[in-house]
Amino acid sequence: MSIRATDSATLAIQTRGLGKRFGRQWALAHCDLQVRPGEVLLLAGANGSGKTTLLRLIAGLYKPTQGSMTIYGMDPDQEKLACRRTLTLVGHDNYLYSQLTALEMLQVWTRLRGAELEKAQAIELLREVDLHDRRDYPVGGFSAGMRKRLTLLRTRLEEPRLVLLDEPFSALDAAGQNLIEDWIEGYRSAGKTVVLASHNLPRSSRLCDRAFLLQEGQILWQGTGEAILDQVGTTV
Amino acid sequence: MPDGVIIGGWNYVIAAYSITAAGLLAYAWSLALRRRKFRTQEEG
Amino acid sequence: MTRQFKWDSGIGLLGLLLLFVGSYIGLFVAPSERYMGEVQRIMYVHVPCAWNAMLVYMLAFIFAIISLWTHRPKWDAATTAAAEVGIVLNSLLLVQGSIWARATWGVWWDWDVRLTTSLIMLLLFAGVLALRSFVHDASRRATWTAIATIVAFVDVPLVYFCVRWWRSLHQVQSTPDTVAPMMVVPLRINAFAILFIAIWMMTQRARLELDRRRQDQVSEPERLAPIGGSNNA
Amino acid sequence: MNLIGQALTVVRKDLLLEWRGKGRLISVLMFGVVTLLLFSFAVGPDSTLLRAAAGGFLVLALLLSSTLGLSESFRVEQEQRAIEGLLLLPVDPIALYYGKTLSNTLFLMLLAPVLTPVALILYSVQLDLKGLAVLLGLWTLAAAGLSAPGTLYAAMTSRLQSQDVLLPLLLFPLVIPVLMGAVKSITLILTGDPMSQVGSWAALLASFAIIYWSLCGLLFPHAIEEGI
Repeated sequence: MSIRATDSATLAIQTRGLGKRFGRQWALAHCDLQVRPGEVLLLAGANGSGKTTLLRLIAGLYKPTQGSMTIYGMDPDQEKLACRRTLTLVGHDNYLYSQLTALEMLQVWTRLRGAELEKAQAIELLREVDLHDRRDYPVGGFSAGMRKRLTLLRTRLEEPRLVLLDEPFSALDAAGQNLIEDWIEGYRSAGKTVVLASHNLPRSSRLCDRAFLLQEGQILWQGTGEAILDQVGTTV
Repeated sequence: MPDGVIIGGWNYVIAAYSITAAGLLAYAWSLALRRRKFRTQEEG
Repeated sequence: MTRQFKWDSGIGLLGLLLLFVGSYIGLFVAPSERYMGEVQRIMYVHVPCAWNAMLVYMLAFIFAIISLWTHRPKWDAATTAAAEVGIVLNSLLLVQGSIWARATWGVWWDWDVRLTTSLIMLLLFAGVLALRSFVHDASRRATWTAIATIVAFVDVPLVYFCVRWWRSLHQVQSTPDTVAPMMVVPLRINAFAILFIAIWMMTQRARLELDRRRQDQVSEPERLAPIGGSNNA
Repeated sequence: MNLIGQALTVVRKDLLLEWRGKGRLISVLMFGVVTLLLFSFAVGPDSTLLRAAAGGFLVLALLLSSTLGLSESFRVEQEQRAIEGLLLLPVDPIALYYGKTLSNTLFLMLLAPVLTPVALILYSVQLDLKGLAVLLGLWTLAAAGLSAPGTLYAAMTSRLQSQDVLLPLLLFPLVIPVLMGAVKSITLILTGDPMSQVGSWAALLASFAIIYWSLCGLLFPHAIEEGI
């Protein structure tokens, strides 16, 4: 599984010595990551091991303390908006306005991406996550799982090439988790890159092409999805 | 003697000068204290 | 480090010396003013404080722009130092102004253009430092301090003209009509004295800020040894 | 063009939120009315004094309500971190700033149709239609001037523990030119303007608004560089 291509333009993500310090604490250090387009990558590790920090750095929500990176050959510092157009992140938060309806949320997000969402398209999307009956209800009344499903639809709007998912399976029921799994499979076959951080190893390990184990902000181990189950069984 | 001339007023002058001196000294003192406190913190 | 320490304490001491000389001339050598009498001697500290407060605020503004541009910790330290020293001089200015008002107009406060503007200026920059104290992340603190400093400084001329219009029916600025040379000398000496003292204070304050910042700069941890064998890429 | 489109989307979203959460708007309006009432108690039932101070009280009511409206407009954004959801999209931060500032300006303008009649009645001031139109124009300039730095500072303080204290502390000294300009000009409208000075005060309000709309638009992208 080793990567020999070091030409950053051919890589979806390349980080060189990436590090992030908060106050006196290094949340991430010495992170060298090379992700090819079309790969599904799993970040595993205990709480506070740096998974979320890494995802937020890639998404451009944090500025690195050390090191550099490229996203599809672009420098996020120089081409911020182009990077944002390329990627999408669904983190722990739901990014919702309680008083808007599900339909309106989708429309706001699409418009800000510079596109227009037909009502029929929006209903089709909402049907995927089983929210089409609720499209005209304010999201403030939604359960945690419903909110999560609505927010995960952000990955399907305008279809970015790089999908970053932080704990996508949390708060979802089995059906919801299966759905996200199907989506990720779909992304892989469409040639998109997916990086997910998850504690749900049985589910995510069978999805991913490669897995990384983080500890104290550093990548300690990398290997295949099957291998990480054995690895985690022996070390964590 | 013309109209509206202020006679005396040395007490105001003294007050103004001493408050200025006290203010500058107090700030200089606080700077020295803060730097010293920081140094002992760093060693400890 | 020790050499640096020498130059700024040198400037500080020079400032102190000049302040003694200037104040001595102002208090005992210069003649008393025809209308203001002895009270006019307050001017020899008041006016230098005013000039230097404005100068130091302007430095804060310039440092803030550089800090926003470069994101270097030293410029953030300089901005903070200048804003804080500006506040000190500004407070002194207000107290002296209040005493002046009491001595000449019989009230502790007068809605005079300069006095009012300097009060508003003090509140503006105190707000900047208040905001700063609430932000924990160092780089965000630097950015936000710079932004607030720029926003505050741009307001100063607006406030000045506004207060002037607001007080449109108000006495002409009283300028002493007989300016003896012995009045100009202490004014100039003290202006430089306060300037040197302000520079000393700013360097001390900036050093403190840099020390604090350095304390946070923990170096990156050692690279941990990878685990596992054959699967490692 | 894209910039304007994005800004208008933000405005549309904010107005929709404001409309859905009418309770918020009504609370801020009530707050303004209550302050107007309280001011009259501070002066006493002397109608000449009240009439002279009417303009000042009206503008103070606007100023005091404005901090409530401004912090509210970012509380909505922070509740479920919706603002981060916007920052993750390819949205120019400048569009975001002008969208928020415009919607805050509109929000403050909405206070005028309620607060002005209340002030006119409580302080027994007469005003003809032309005067009313000029007053609304001045109110708009004041609202624009308040919103520009107000939106910047509301965004910056929106995740700090003591926003309620910090926002007025930063904003009130800063907007003193707006306060003075609006008080003077509106008082002239209410009590007569023999020397036609309203124009120059309006010019002052307009220049404050222009300066801070441009300056804060330049600074806002730096402020949110690492999120808010």
